[in-house]
Parts: sequence; C-alpha cells; structure tokens
Amino acid sequence: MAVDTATVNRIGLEKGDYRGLPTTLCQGCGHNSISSQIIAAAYELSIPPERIVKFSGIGCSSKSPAYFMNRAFGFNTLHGRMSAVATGATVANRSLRAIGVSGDGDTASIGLGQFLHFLRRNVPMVYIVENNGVYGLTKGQFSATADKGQVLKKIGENPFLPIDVCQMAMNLGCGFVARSFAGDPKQVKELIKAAFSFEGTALLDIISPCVTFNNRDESTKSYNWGKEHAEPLQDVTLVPAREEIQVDYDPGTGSSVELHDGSILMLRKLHRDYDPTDRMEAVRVLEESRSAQVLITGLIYFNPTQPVLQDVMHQVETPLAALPEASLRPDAASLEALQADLR
Amino acid sequence: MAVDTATVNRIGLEKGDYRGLPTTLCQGCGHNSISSQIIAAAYELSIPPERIVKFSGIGCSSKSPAYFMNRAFGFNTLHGRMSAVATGATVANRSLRAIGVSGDGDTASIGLGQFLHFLRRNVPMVYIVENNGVYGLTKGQFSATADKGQVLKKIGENPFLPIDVCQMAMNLGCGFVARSFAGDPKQVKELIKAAFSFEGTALLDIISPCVTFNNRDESTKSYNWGKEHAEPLQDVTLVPAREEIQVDYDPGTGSSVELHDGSILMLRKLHRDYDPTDRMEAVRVLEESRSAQVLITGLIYFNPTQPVLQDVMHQVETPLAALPEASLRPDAASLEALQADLR
Amino acid sequence: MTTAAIAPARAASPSAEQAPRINDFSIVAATVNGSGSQTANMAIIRALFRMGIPVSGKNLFPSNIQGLPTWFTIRASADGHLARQETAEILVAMNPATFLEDVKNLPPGGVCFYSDQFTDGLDRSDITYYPMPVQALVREQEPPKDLRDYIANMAYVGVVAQLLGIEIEAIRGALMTHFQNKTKPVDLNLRMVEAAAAWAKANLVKSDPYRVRRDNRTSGKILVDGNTAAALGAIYGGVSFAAWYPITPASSLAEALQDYLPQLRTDPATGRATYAVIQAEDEMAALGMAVGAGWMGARAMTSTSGPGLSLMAEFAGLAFFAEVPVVIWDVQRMGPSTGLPTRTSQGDLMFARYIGHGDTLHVVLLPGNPTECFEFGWKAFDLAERLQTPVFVLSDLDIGMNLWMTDPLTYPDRPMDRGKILTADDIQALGTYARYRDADGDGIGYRTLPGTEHPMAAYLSRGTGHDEEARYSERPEDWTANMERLWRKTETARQYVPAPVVDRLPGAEVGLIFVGSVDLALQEARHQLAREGLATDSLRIRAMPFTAEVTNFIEQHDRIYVVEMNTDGQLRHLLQLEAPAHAARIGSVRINNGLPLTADWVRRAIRAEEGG
Amino acid sequence: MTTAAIAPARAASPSAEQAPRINDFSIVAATVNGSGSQTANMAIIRALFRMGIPVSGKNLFPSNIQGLPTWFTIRASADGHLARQETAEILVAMNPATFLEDVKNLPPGGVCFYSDQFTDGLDRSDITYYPMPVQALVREQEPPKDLRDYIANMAYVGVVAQLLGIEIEAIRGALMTHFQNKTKPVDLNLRMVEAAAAWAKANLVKSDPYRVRRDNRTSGKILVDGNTAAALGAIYGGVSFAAWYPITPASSLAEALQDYLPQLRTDPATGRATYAVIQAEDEMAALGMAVGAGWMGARAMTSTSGPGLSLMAEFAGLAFFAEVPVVIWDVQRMGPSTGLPTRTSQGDLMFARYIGHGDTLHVVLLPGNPTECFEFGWKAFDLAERLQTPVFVLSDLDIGMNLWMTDPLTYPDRPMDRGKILTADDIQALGTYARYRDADGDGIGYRTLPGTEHPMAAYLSRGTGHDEEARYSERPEDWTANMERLWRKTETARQYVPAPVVDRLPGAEVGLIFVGSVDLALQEARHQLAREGLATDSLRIRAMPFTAEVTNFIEQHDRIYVVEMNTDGQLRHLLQLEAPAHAARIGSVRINNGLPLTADWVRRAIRAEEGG
Ligand SMILES: Cc1ncc(C[n+]2csc(CCOP(=O)(O)OP(=O)(O)O)c2C)c(N)n1
Ligand SMILES: Cc1ncc(C[n+]2csc(CCOP(=O)(O)OP(=O)(O)O)c2C)c(N)n1
Ligand code: SF4
Ligand code: SF4
Ligand SMILES: [Mg+2]
Ligand SMILES: [Mg+2]
Repeated sequence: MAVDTATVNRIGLEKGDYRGLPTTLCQGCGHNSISSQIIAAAYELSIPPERIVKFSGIGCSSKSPAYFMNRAFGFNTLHGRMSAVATGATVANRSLRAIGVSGDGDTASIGLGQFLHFLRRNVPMVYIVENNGVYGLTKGQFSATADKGQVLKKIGENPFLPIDVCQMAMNLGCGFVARSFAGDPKQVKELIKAAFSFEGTALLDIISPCVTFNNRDESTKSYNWGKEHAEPLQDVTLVPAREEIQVDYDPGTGSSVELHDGSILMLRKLHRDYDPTDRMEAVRVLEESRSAQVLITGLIYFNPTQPVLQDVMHQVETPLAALPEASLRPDAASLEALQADLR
Repeated sequence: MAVDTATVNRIGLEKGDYRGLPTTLCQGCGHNSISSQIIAAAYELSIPPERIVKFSGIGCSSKSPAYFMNRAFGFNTLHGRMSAVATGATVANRSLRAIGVSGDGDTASIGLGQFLHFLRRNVPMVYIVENNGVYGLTKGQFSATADKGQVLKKIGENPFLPIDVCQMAMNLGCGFVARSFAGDPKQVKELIKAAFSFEGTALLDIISPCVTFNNRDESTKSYNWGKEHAEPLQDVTLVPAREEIQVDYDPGTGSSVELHDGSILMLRKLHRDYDPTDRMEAVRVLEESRSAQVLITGLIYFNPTQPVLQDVMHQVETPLAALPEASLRPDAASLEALQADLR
Repeated sequence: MTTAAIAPARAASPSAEQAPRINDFSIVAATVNGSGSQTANMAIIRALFRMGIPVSGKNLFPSNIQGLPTWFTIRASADGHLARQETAEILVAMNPATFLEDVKNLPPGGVCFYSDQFTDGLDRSDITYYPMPVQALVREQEPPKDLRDYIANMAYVGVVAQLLGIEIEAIRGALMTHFQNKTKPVDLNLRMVEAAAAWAKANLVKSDPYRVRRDNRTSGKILVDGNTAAALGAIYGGVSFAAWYPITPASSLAEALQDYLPQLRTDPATGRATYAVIQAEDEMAALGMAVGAGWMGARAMTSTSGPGLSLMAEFAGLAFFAEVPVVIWDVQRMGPSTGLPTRTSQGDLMFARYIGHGDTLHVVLLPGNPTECFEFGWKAFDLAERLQTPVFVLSDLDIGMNLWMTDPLTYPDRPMDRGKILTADDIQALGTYARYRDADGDGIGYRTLPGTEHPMAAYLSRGTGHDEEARYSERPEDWTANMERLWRKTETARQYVPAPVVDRLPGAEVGLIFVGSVDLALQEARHQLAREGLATDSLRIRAMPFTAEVTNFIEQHDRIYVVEMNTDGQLRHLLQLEAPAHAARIGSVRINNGLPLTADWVRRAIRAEEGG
Repeated sequence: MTTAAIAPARAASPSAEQAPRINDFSIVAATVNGSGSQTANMAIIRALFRMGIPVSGKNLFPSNIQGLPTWFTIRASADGHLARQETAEILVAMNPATFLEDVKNLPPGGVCFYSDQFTDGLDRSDITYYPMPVQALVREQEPPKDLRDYIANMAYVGVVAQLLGIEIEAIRGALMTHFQNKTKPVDLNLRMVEAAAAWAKANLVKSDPYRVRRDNRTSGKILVDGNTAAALGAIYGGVSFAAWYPITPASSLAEALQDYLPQLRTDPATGRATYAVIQAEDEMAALGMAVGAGWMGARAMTSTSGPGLSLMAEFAGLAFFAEVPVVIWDVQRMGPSTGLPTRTSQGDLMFARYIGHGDTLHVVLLPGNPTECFEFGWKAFDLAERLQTPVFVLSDLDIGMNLWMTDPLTYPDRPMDRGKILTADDIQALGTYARYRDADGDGIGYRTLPGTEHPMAAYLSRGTGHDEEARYSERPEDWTANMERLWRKTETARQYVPAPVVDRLPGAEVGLIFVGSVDLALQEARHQLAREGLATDSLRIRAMPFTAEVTNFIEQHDRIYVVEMNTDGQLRHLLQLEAPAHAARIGSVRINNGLPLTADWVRRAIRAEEGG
C-alpha cells in the first residue's frame, strides 16, 4: 500500500490515528481545543501513540484523555490524585512518554499537595493544567485559581487570592514552566511539542475557558479576557532534532533552548528581552503578571539540568514492568545465605 | 491574698500557670526549648491561658501542646491535618487566640496541601513549624524540608530539594512570615509575642534540631550549623500595646511595625537594611538564603492589611459556638413562609 | 407563514376508543442536557401538583454538562403511588439522538409527542403520535438568542398541557414560583406555552386516553427535593458551621444552605452571619473543619457522596474516638470508586457504619423521603451532641435531587439538645473534672467547651489512647476501659435514634425490611401484592444501631426479605449481625442498576422468592 | 577500687532449695527507651537460641523516642511455647522510674537483678535479689562517651548470663551477628559482658532455681521478625515497586526492603536497581503510586498501619473497581484513630475487607508468623495479578516487630503467576480486545500492559462505570453486568487463597477459630486445656474470602469460639456472615488491651465459656 506522504507523518501514521472518541464536553470548551493540539503535537512529532501514556484526575478536563489518542493507554484516576498514579506508572515504565491532563480544581484545590510533591520529584511528564478558574463538572463552583473578586452566578464573589501554579512550580524547582491560552492554538501546540521533548516535569498552565460557567468578559479565564490581555513572551516554534533549523534570527531578535532529545525550541523575541533560563527573572515576571493583571504566556522558565526521578533512583533503563522473572526473583542460594544470619 | 508582682504577670498569674505536663521528648530536643518560649510569651503578654486554644498534628513536635499551658484547651489532631481542624475551630470561636504547633513532616510532607489552603484563607493563628528536617517520632526518615544531599543514618542521602515553607507562605499571600532558630530563645519568644498580636495567619518556621536523628554538624537543621550560620535580619523586641516604648532607635538603626492589637514590634537593624513590608525584597532574601546556605532569621515579611477568614465571611463577633438557641433556630413562622413556595 | 400552516394536524392513533386514563400515567421528556428543559419539566410537575394531582419527578441525567441524553420522568398518580415506573406511557421526544430508542420503549397504546423535525421512527401503529412544530413556534416568539433553547422547551409544555388538559393558569402559577415572581421571565415563557397550546388546540385532534382532571389529593403536601429539605432541617437545627466540597449528588445540599442561610440566619442587629459555610479544598479538609468546629461547640456538619466519604475515613475515626459531635451527610451515588456520579444507590451502608480503621461503629440515620431529610437534618445535631459522636445521615440521589411530593416540613417539637456540657460554674461546684469519666453509666462523659473560663476546664483532645482526663496513656487498663465505655455509648445510642416505621396488613406472614428511597416502590408493590393475595408487613429502618423493633419484627415473620439497592446485600448483612439467631432465614432481594426502584421489580422479585 | 570492692556479694533468697527450672522462664528487662538496650536483649535472645533453647522476644515500648519505660520480655521454653506470659519470673531492673512497680509484679519465687543504685523496693522476702554494679562496671571499661549507655546495658547481659548459665561464646556469636561481624563493636561489648560475668562469678551466690542448659530444639529454625520476613517475601516475589510512608509498626517493613534490595536486586550488568522504592508524601500517595505501577505491570506494593489504611480508602476502591493488581500490607496497631502506635491489635479485619464506599469486597491474607509473612509476601503478588485486584495482607505489631522463632523461609515452589496478560501477538491473533470481557467465566478479564505495541491493545482505565471495552457507560445493564462479574471474581478468589491450618485433638467438641498472632497463645492454651481434660480443635484462617474448610469446621463442632484481639469481635462478625446458619452459636472470646495474647488468658476465657 502506497503511503500518501502528504497526510501521514514520519512514521506513516495519519492524524486520524491520534484521534480519540468524540468529545462529550460542551461545544466551545477550551479543553477541546487543547485536545486537538495534543493530537497535532503528537502527530507532528511522529510519536507512536502506543509509546504514549495518558493520565488525568476527575473533572471535565480530566475526561479529555478519552478524546485524544485512542491508541495510547491511559488512566483516568481519582479527583486530585493523578500525580501519585502517574509517578508510580512512569517509574514502572520509563520508556513511555507521559502526558497528564488535569483541571485547576483537580490540581490546585484537592490535588495541591500531590501536585507539589510530584514537581519536587521531577517526574518526567507533560503536566497540563486546563485552567478555567472553576469546577466545570460539578457545575460552577470556584476553584483555587479563581481570581479574587471574581463573581460566579451560583456562588457569588470569591474572596481569596488565586493560586498560581506556575509560581508554585518555580518554588518546587520545576525545570519547564510555561503558560498558554487555549485561544492561541499555535502556541499551545508548540509548547506541548517542546514539553514532550523535555526530560522532567514540564508544566503547562493553559487558560482554558469554561464557556458554560466562567466565560464572562471580566473573568481572567474567559476567551475575551484572554484575547485582550494575552502577552506572549516569545513566539515559540519547536524544531525537532532531526530537522534542519530553518529559522535563523537576527542577533537580538530571538534565542533558543535545546531540549533533551536534541530538538530546539526557537524563541522569537516579541515585545521585550526575556531569558527563560534566568530564575529570578522568571519569578519576577510571574509576580508582575499577577499584579499587573496581564496574561503572560510562553516559556517562562527553563532548566534542563535536573535529573529525573528514575535517574535519582538509579533505575535500570528497562521498564521495571518488563523485567523477566530471572531479574525479579533472586536465586534460592541467596535466600539460604541470608538466612544464615537468622540462625 | 497579696500578689507578689515580681512573680506574676499583669493578670496576676504566675509563670507556673502557663506550664504543661512534663515533656516526654528527648533531652535537648529543640521542640522543648520552643515550648518554653511559648510559655514565656503568653505569660509575658498576660494572655489568660483559658483564652488560648492549642492545635497540633502528629509527631514529636505535635506532642508539645501537652507540655505547655495545661489550662488552655487543645486538640492534638491527625498527622498533617491540623490546618483543617484549626480552621473549623477558630471559625467556630473567633474570640480565642489560637496557636498551632506542627512539624516539618506534618506541614510540608503529608500536610502540604492543607497548610497552603490554610494560608490562603488567612485563618488567624500562630502557626509554628518546628522544623528539624526529619521525622522524629517515626525514628529518622527524611521530611520534605530535608536538604538535598543530606545524609541520615538509616535512610541514606536525600536527593530532593527542600520545601521552603516561608517561600510557600509568601506565595499564598501570608501577611506574617518569620523564621527563627530554637537556639536563639530570645528571638523565638519575641516573634511568638508578635505573632500572638497579629490578626491573621502568622507563620513561624523555627529550625528546631532533632538531637537524636538529625543533629550532625553538616545538617542545616543542627544546633551547630544553626549557631554558625544564623543571620538575624533584625534584633526584634515586642512592645505590648499598653507599655510605653522604651527603645528608640537613632535614625537608620532600626524601624518598627505596628500589630493589630496596637503593640509595636521594634526591629533593630543588624548587618543590613531590611524592610519586611517589601514583598519583592522578602522573596529575594528567601531565594538568597536558600542559594547561599545561610539561615536568615527574623521577621521576613509583614503585611497587616488582609482581612481574616471570619471577616471575609462576615461572621458575627460572638463565637458561633456560643450563640443561643434563639439565634440559631429561626422561628416557626419563617418555616411556614418558605414552604409556601413548595406547595 | 403561521405555524398552523407549516404543521398540519396529524395524529395517527391506534384505537381512539380506549377507556380514559385520568391522573394516572408517566410522561418522559427526552432531551439533551444543558438545553434548559428543567424549567419546562418543573412547570408541568408544579402545575399538576397544584391541580391536586399527586406527582413526582425523576431526572435521569448524565455525568456531563451539555450535549448528552437526559430523561425526565413525571409520574401522576391519583392513588399517590409515586415511584418510578418501568415504562412511561407518554413520551415527549426532543432529542434526535435517542428518538428511535425512546419510541421503541413506549408501551402499546402509548403516546409520542415529537419535535416535527424528526422524520424516522414514526411508524409504530400501536401508539399515538403528535407532532410539535417547535422550531417554528420559537421563531414566531422571537425570544432573546441566549434564551432560545429554554423557550423551545416551553413549546412542549404548551402542547402537552393542551392535549392532557393541564390548566394554563396552573402553569403560570408554577412559573411564578420557579422565577420567584419575576414577571418578565414568567411572561416570556408563558407566551410560548400559550402559543403552543393554541397551536395544538387548532391543529391536533386528541386521540389518546390520557387526561388530567383537577383533584384534591395534594393538599397539605409539598413538593421538594431531599437536599433542600436536608439543608432546611440543618438550619432549623441550628447549624452554625458547614464545610463541604462539591460533588454530585450532594452539592445541592450545601448550595441550599448557602441559599437559605442569609435570609434565615443573619443577625438582625449587626447584619452579620450567625453561621459559616466554607467550601473546603477537599472532603478530608471539609470533615476536619467540621470536627474542629464541633469540638469548639458549634453545630457542625459536612455533606458529601461516596468518593468524599472514602476520604473522610481518618477523620471519622478521630471524631469517633475523640468523641466530637459532627454531622456527616452522605447523599449516596453509585460506587465503588467514582462509579456513576448521577445514578442512585444504597451502597454505602456497610462502609458508613464501620468507617475508620480499628473498632469504630457509627450512628447512622436513614431518611426515606425529603420530610425526613428535614427531620433528621435537625435531629442529627441533637443526637451528635447528646452522644458526642459523629452522626452519619445517608440519603441518596433519588431522595436528594429528585422532586418528591411529601408531607410538610414540621418545625422541631422540642428545644435543642446540646448534650452533656459543663460550664465554669458547674466545674467550680464539682471541684473536679475528667472529660472521659462515665459518671452516668451511659458511656457518655461531660464535655467542656474551649474558652470555658475555669482553670480546671481545659483538656487536650486527641486520637491517641488516653485516660479519663484525656491524658495520653498506654496502660492496657485505660485502653480497655475506654473502649468498653465507647461500646456502652453505642448501646446507649439505641434509645435515642428514630424507631423504624412499621406497616402491617392482616394475616401477613412475609415481612419486608428496607431503608430509604426503596419506600415508594416497596409500598406500591405491597399494594399490588396484597391485591394479588399476598399480604406483607413492612418495616422501614431509620437508623443504626438498630432498635428492638427490628429483631421483634424479624421474629414475628415466617419469611423475611431485605429489599435494597446495592450489589452485596449490605443491609441484609447488617441485620444478620444484629439478629444472628435468624441470620440464615433473612432473605435478600436486591438490585443495583442506578435507577430509582420500581414497584414492578419489587413485586416480581418477591413473587419469585415466594415461588410465583 | 575494683568493682568487687564496691559491690559486696548480696543475694537475699527466699528458699534456696527450690527445684531447678531449666530452659523454662521469662526474663523481663525493664529499661528506659532510647537507652540502647536493644543490643543487650538481642544478645541474650540469640545466645539462648544458639544454645538450642526455643526463645522469643517481645518488646513493650512507648510511642516515644527517649526517656519512657520499656519492657522487653524474653521467654525461653523447652516445650517451644513462645507466647507472652502474664508474669515474668526474672526481672532485670534498669529503670528507676518503674522499679517499685516492676518488683511488685514479680511472682513469688521470682528473681530480681537490679542496678545497685536503687535503694527502695528491696524488701520482698519471697524473691531473690541480685545487685548489679552497673555504673562501676562502666567506669572500669571506660567506653567512648557516646556509647556509655549501650555498654551499660551489656553489664546486665554479663551478670544474667553468669547466673543463668548462658554461654559467653554464644553471646559472642550473637554479637557477631548483630554487628555484622565487625569486631570492634563486638569486642567493646563483649569486654563488658565478660567483666560483668566475672564480677558476678566472684561476688554473687546463685540462689534461685532458673537455669539454662544447652539443648537441640532450635535446629532448623530461624529467629526473625515478621516485617523483615515480609520484605524478603516481597523481594523473592519479585517486587519491583514499593511506595510507603513511615508509620509504626510498619516502617521496618519498607526499611527492610531498602536494606535488602540493593544486595539482592542490583542489575549485575549495569549496577542499577531493578526496583524502585519511594517514600511518598503520605499513604494516599503511596497507594496511588503503587496503583500506577501495578497498572503498568510492575509488582507493586505499599505497607502501612491503621491511620494510613484509612487514608487509602479511596484508592483501594479505585484499584478494586479498575482491577489493578497491588499488594497492601497493614501491620496492625491499636486503633481507632492514632490510637496506640506501639501496641498490637487485630482491629482492621472488617475495615480492610470492605474498605471503600460502594460495594467493595477485598481479598485479605492473614499470616500467623514471620514464616508466613515471607510466604504471603510473594504469594500476594501472584494472587493480585491472578485476580487483578488489590490484595491486603494483615499482619500486626506482634508479628511484625517482635522476634519470633519460626520455620525457615522457603524459596517459592513455583514460577511467578503473572495472571492473564495479552501481548501484541495475542491481540493480533485474536483480532479483537475488550479489557473487561469475562471470556473464561471466572470473572477475570485479560489485561494488556501499557506499551503493548498493537493499535487495539490500549484502553483507558477508570473508576467510573464502563462497558467491557472500558469505555465510559451509564447504561444500567453495563453497570449491573460489571458488578456481577466482580462478584464472580471474588468468588473465584476462594480457590486461590491459602487454606486454613487445622489442628485436631481426639474427641474435641469445641472448635477454636482465629487468625494471625493469636496462634502462639492459643496453641499453648490448647495444650493446657487438653491436660485439664478439655480437648479442642483449632482452625487458623489465613485468608478472606473464606474457603470451604471454614464452614465445614463450624458445622463439625458443637461449640465454636472465635478468639480475637479486638473490641467488636470482628472476625466473629465476618464468620457469622459466612455461615449464617450457624451465626447464633458462633461464640466470641476477645481481648483488646494492646498486649500480645497469653495462653493463660485464652485458657481462662475458654474455661469461663465452657462453664469452668
Ligand atoms: C473525591 C471527590 N470529590 C469530589 C468529586 C466531584 N468532582 C468531580 S470533578 C470536580 C471538579 C473539577 O474541577 P476541575 O478540576 O477544575 O475540572 P473542570 O471540570 O473545571 O475541567 C469535582 C469537585 C469527585 N469526583 N471526587
Ligand atoms: C496518617 C499517618 N501516617 C503516618 C503516621 C506516623 N507518623 C507519626 S509522626 C510522623 C512524622 C512526624 O514528623 P514531623 O512532623 O517532622 O515531626 P517531628 O517528630 O520531627 O517533630 C509520622 C510519619 C501517622 N501518625 N499518621
Ligand atoms: S462545563 Fe465548562 S469545563 Fe465543562 S465541558 Fe462545559 S465548558 Fe468545558
Ligand atoms: S526524636 Fe528528635 S524530634 Fe523527637 S523528641 Fe527526640 S530530639 Fe525531639
Ligand atoms: Mg476547572
Ligand atoms: Mg520533623
């Protein structure tokens, strides 16, 4: 069978091979647009779907692994507990590429503790927070990322400061911290591609409007607010390892960072100079974005030097889950030997 | 009965009236020295012990509420769950002054999520983390505040970055962030006094060496390390509301902040200028302290403007727990009236 | 172009000469969720209710926000039987995705109102079809764009009202209630109802036997869902602290608290709240907060469903052991695990009774309808404070979220019971205090509340072993004595919990035992069985620990069946432990498919056990 | 000044002419915790063991790190009865705080070795006192300052060894084992032992009847604690993932994993680990991680105790419902709540069996000694993977942390059972795949492991309702069918779990049923009862679901008593549910005071039930 190279990727798969079941989310939900970009990113990177493993918690956002990559295994876990399951699973099989999709309630309310410990361990996974400031699936209560003063129909006004998951990630030493907006599909896709190429936890905080419960213009999680206040730090493009770099910036107009698999993330300068490898700068930009109420997007912080959990634990490269009995069960003589001490 | 004013405080109580049961912690444990300073602070502030309520989680540190202020009620709750219980209790009775004592395992490992949500709600309580970088009560495993590279006899080397509870508190908008060292009893005491006078969550991260499991000189949680690396930001002294201010600094040698009850915390300048009301400065000093491996102590951040949870919820001043039946149960007519809608 | 022109009268009818069926049928509205059909369905239900016709509404909805099939069943029953029925005679078909299936489910002689855009599935000759020109009617009304979907649903209200004989005035009243007397939305909706009714009158020929007729069988009753009733019960029980975390089907309980508290419990002098409601970060924290508040002396509660209950295990054990009064509502949904969030079940009986490691044994209340949700709403606080222990109240999705015709909510008939509390004066008089001393022999010690201004009043509450004065103790005698006292206390509980509801028929040899929402279907089934010659007695348990009536009832009956809605027969298990002498002959009849029970199923199941 | 000079020989003895008691007594060492007496006690135990004398060690320690009383009891028993005894005949008194009380507890004829600094409590005329000049001996040895306390304890080893006749060579061997053949600490400690023994020889006159004599009753046995054995069992079961959170008395299980894994499971080629052990941030995360790893195909486990178990409820339900193999060790301590962390109990039987909301029902293994901890350590993985479900293993503090003389750990007698797993080739051959289809009728579907490279291999695991292909489904039939399959699976489990251990005596009409660490005391009590003329049979249950033997055993006996260590009679309850026909006559004998059971108590309790 001749393969039409126009509609297949490097490994001969069509985009359809990355599809999931039809979505059951609301029409226009930001989460659907992110699912599309996950599909596009994996397709364009030519990752075999069988080599990907998907995770989520519980929520509208957490349903989405059903709606992308049917051919990838996945675990739709418990509310707020994706982190633990993903930790165990990726440790048990370090050969698969992991992507987790969670909500702001799932990650920043009930799941905050696990999320932070996950970051602290640098578990290699693309961790997407589909951030809409609200609990979609339970019909519109505030999550912990809701803005102070935000009003929801059912609940009234939120009196508490929002939790900034990117700031949290900075504190916990995360080496890939990015923010994006579901209304900017190109940026979402390129950042996901970069995240897939990063070895370690890659956090993507994606503002993903809930059209049903939190899309009023004054909400910082709405489409209109996002469109008006989004300020990309850079124009991002991932150049996979094996492709030649086509873009070349004039001095001062862009920079790039190299990811673990050799791909290059090109960062074209927009309004200002920004060095995502400067930690204090990243901390500052997040503080600023918060106080100035702008939606700063793009790659906020990048530090590829930290070892992933599996290396910290000196694990074999072979998936633990794939070790044969001969590797798993020591021989009988060893048991006799150690029992000598017990006699 | 004539009261000997030399040995009693303003409300006529002796220091003994603030005592607890004899400690069962190890001799030399930092937690014991903090208990003494809690006793001294409450005694010197002349707070009636019956107007104080104590909380803790589970751990050696969390045992200590048994060892101070027998005459104060207290709740030794569950491991990592002091925050929730204290939230409910202080909301139910806003007239009592609350002090919570937790460990680093209790707060930063199992309790991290609740701790952060507690801070976010600005629950009025003195929150002390007796930070020894180790699980004392379960005999010496790493907690999440253990230094990277730290070695413990039983467990080996810790490969993860420590969680800095002060940085966390900054992120969550806490208005009173302080760090101290059990080896500096005067500072501990004055900061506890200031914290008692603050309306809102007052976080005290007190390095409190575990002499049994984590007191080797190279541990940043040991007595010797603390003594060698402690760098107080200021020399702190609390002047209660009703006392005249005796200390008066020459211009440039000190400053002060006013607490909610009118007391003044005097901050005598030591090595450098430091303004604890400057948020970015506080964030910077914490980053610096972390990378330079010095133990910066004192009042790190101060912001008295945020309303406490009870005010956010527009609660009556009367303790909810003390409301009479007439306030609690609406009258029969109201029930009839609202049932009209259901007919 | 008028709607009359585009939608010619067309009513294929199998047999026009059927005997009329007055006030006795079910209507199922098949819609898409998120399309706003709730207002329409509520209007029909309330209108029927106000016409004096017993009615219930059961919503079968997906765990999803928008776009999936939803079925709302309205049952009218002159006899007052208001359980779900296995088939509805009347279909209001608004969802193209399920239309063929929905039509197939109609019984012979059934009626199908359908949106006239559907073109397939119109070929059953044994049912009556009525088309509804929904889109055309909407276009004519020109409602605001964002309200189109809502208004569209009012079209079926009008057509159905016209054909069944529901009074437009009753619908107006229903809408007035729904929109809290705001005339603008009422008018907007009513205009559509009237237009649709007028269209139907002009264009459709009534050719089915179903009709409503004004009656007087709802007077003195109310229409309410259990979660609202539970919230009101808590409020009239003096709740002063509630912490919760959103979860279906419990959210609406806490949300009802938030709705009603401001009007009922604002301090007139200061305008401030005499309560606090906190949306916690999860259920563990929610119960933890409630435990803190209950310990302080507030009337404290939380409300959740299965997954949240699992998260509460550790705090439940602490509250039991430290003896903290707190009320925990579990509005049961289908488990294990996340299960089916929008389906009903009675699957948490065992778990709630024993939740927590070690020897825990909890008091559990089991309301059977919204009226009891109200009653147990306030009584639970009295019990919790009297017994100084967590009290679980197990409702379910059917009771909690569906609309029940039920007895009015009765104002508490007694002052609050705050249990055994010592004040500073009491302690001064006694000269001594020990928190966990069993002075009265009922296993219940005397509490002091934090803030009690007496040097001897304080104690340190804890989940660790302790002596009578709450001091940490590892002494075997202290532990044993304390556990024995707790055991006495759970025995004491028997005399305080609500007794079962027993209903007897002459000559009955069969006894049926059950809890909660099984009631509706079971009582209807008993009527059917009695008509068929099988007399049964019934006992509805309303609390654990069980009271003496339960064992007596078992002893009095030759055959006992426990009817319940879970897979493992949990209530049966609990009864077997209660009455070991009869354990082997306690029969089990159970189903666990997520749907409210039907009388037909119960009848068939009992028949099968009884050998036909 | 020599020690001989400062401590004059002094041995007040009540009756020097008592008959000798050889190899049959208990010694209790009363010390302060944190003072390093563990080495001393271990030396005595190991020495006795190597002299061929059956021995056990039970540590009664506080939940505290330093400064509170600790009692370590060593029992030597020629007959091999190694349960705790209610009184120890020999006291080694090192703790001034408890000395008076400790002396009071000695039986008449008992022996008291005491640190010669104590001056009170030396006035009982019915016991033998031996002073020990501990401080003086320490001063003479001049040990490094930080080791003083440890070395001080070796003084009593020497004195006791001398007076009882424990061979110094055996003590040296014991120390060699303890210090892993490092001669420096061995010499340091042994010097003190020898000095103390020499002092005793020179200064004390033996005037009590207790003596040890070399025997050969320990050959083929080992001395080990259950947690170490469990960890080894897991390792030989091929554990590749463990996540845990520190908690007494379970910590030493995970710590033993961390100790042994590097030597046993480092890949020789790369020097890297073929396993991962993670200290999680809490127990919820620990089980969550293990579930993730188990789902991936690793042999995954966690280990905890009561409070941690409570935190695992939600994940336990998920693992049950999503059918993920995972092993959960619960080393039981005293609950409810934080309870008594250093006291033993069998209080989690009910909770573990049913943990999780909704209809959950778990497989539970119940080891009775360290040998079985090893055996169930590896079998649990086989079971979990065969049944695709969480398997709980309930040990307790007594088994887990105390030193048992037990049968050697037996290497697994069969290859690992990885259960039903389909590879890419299998799927290719089948041409179809449905994760939850019950192809074999045993309720167990076929798993694929993530990474299986076939386009049809993948599925989305979930805790929500699903169809056979793991797709979300709310259809009542899908739910019901799935729950029925799960029920079938729990029935299937009966044929895989370990059978009970039955022991019969001729003519026994009384049957005793129990689990776990009750074994030692119960078997000893049966001997006593038999001697007194009451023959009993015993059945030690080793798993839930119960196997057919259990009901048979109940049927075969006129009188049945369930002997257990909890307040509510949990095992009895579970048996009543298993055998409802016999529920009323299943008697209960229970105690829950935190201490390992004694034969005397069991004998008395059975006697009381049997009417004297
Ligand atoms: C333990 C538990 N508590 C509560 C719920 C109910 N619940 C389901 S989704 C959800 C919130 C989801 O919010 P978020 O993570 O922001 O996702 P979104 O729906 O907004 O995408 C909640 C509270 C649950 N499933 N489990
Ligand atoms: C749910 C639960 N898990 C584990 C434990 C066991 N545990 C008791 S204290 C403790 C750690 C205490 O560490 P930290 O809070 O740092 O206090 P420290 O003893 O060091 O003062 C642990 C793990 C417990 N009591 N409850
Ligand atoms: S409710 Fe909100 S979050 Fe959920 S699917 Fe709809 S738009 Fe998306
Ligand atoms: S073990 Fe450590 S933390 Fe615990 S009491 Fe001793 S010194 Fe303090
Ligand atoms: Mg959300
Ligand atoms: Mg600590």
